Amino acid sequence: MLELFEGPVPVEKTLARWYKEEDKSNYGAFIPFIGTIRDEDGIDGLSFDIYEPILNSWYEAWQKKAAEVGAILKMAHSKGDVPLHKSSYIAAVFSPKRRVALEMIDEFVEDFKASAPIWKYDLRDGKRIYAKDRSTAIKGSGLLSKVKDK
Amino acid sequence: MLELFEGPVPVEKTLARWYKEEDKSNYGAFIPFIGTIRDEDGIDGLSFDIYEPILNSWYEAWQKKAAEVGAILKMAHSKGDVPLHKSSYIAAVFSPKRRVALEMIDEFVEDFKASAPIWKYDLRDGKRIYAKDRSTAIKGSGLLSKVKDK
Amino acid sequence: MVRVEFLGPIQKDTINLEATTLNDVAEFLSKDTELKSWIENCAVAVNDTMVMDLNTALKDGDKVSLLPPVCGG
Amino acid sequence: MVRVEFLGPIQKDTINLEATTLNDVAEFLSKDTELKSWIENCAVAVNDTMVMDLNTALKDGDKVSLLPPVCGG
Repeated sequence: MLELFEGPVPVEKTLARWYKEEDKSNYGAFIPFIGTIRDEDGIDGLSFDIYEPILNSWYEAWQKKAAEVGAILKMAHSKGDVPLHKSSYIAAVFSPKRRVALEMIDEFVEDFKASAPIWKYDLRDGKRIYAKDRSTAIKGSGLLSKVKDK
Repeated sequence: MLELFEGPVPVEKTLARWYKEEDKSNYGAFIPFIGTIRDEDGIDGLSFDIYEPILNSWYEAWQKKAAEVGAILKMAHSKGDVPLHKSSYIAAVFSPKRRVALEMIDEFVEDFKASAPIWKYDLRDGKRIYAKDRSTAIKGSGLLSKVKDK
Repeated sequence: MVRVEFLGPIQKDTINLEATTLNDVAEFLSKDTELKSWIENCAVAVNDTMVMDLNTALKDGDKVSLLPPVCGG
Repeated sequence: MVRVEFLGPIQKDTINLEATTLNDVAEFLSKDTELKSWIENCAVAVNDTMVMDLNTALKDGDKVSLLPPVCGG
């Protein structure tokens, strides 16, 4: 189940809860990736917009992919503002064996960065500034610019 | 600091403590790998012997390697018996950026499996049976069998 | 009528228009100079499913969403 | 005297012997048929540093450790 939080993700509680949820599931490997807001470039924090319908279908497609190799995924993400040194993101893999988990956490996090419909804003002087330079166009972008005149 | 526990590693507490220890260190990525004892092949649990002096030097060499890319490592491991569904191992990377963390957790865990002086035993019917078939000869093994007669 | 929604940082209200294919939507939006820089970098979803083809048919009540470059995490 | 320790699953007590190189230790241990299967798979440390050379010099009080195949985690 994909979990969204207004503001920071409560990391300790979420990790403890996920670990407990699967503590009889016979997974040998659990790898969470925790993303935390860095103090850099003079920002006061970050802020996020999420488009939930497409995020959910992206996530469900990944769960199916994980199930094919006997693994499961968990994910938590922030909506709205997250101050410096707080966390906005946890993605996790549980799998019977370590190789599957090590490879999947990498692919899952990278595809998340490239495909999940989440938009990031720098917080500066009370303003919310789209982090355009650090954003990635989703695969297939530019479709509407290929318009055919009739 | 490498942490050794008699019996299972307390996962929730250890993750929470590590997260808190680094919550002002400005690392953007934190990836722990948690290893849990699977119920398989009819075992009652696993047991571990550790040779601490060489484990410590192996770990210090890895900390240096991590420091070269601005990262740090944390590790916890069990000594003695660990029952089914309890955890025996956490290895973690903290780094400013995600790529370093994703690549290092994989290398660190794999080198740990191949090189760390830890011996695993199956627990069966109260007996401790060396897991020879799942063990890996450390690089350079067999040196003493190359004896030169004088 | 088809509804066109602009997601994330695109500060633009929803548009309603008549369209039978995605190409009709593209043609309509190409006249909006303010949108030009976005359109080149936007992915497109119809009823929350990503699409890759301008010939995608649209029917009354369909929702077209424009997704600008993303950066989660 | 040099001390030879057998780590992990090798059920064998520490041995003390006279040796000036690691090759001397290897020669001594090669006479122990019980150790044969271990020796082929063991890595070696001198004073807790891994070594790769049978010519490694040994001095009085040195510790030689035999490390059988490992499996942490």
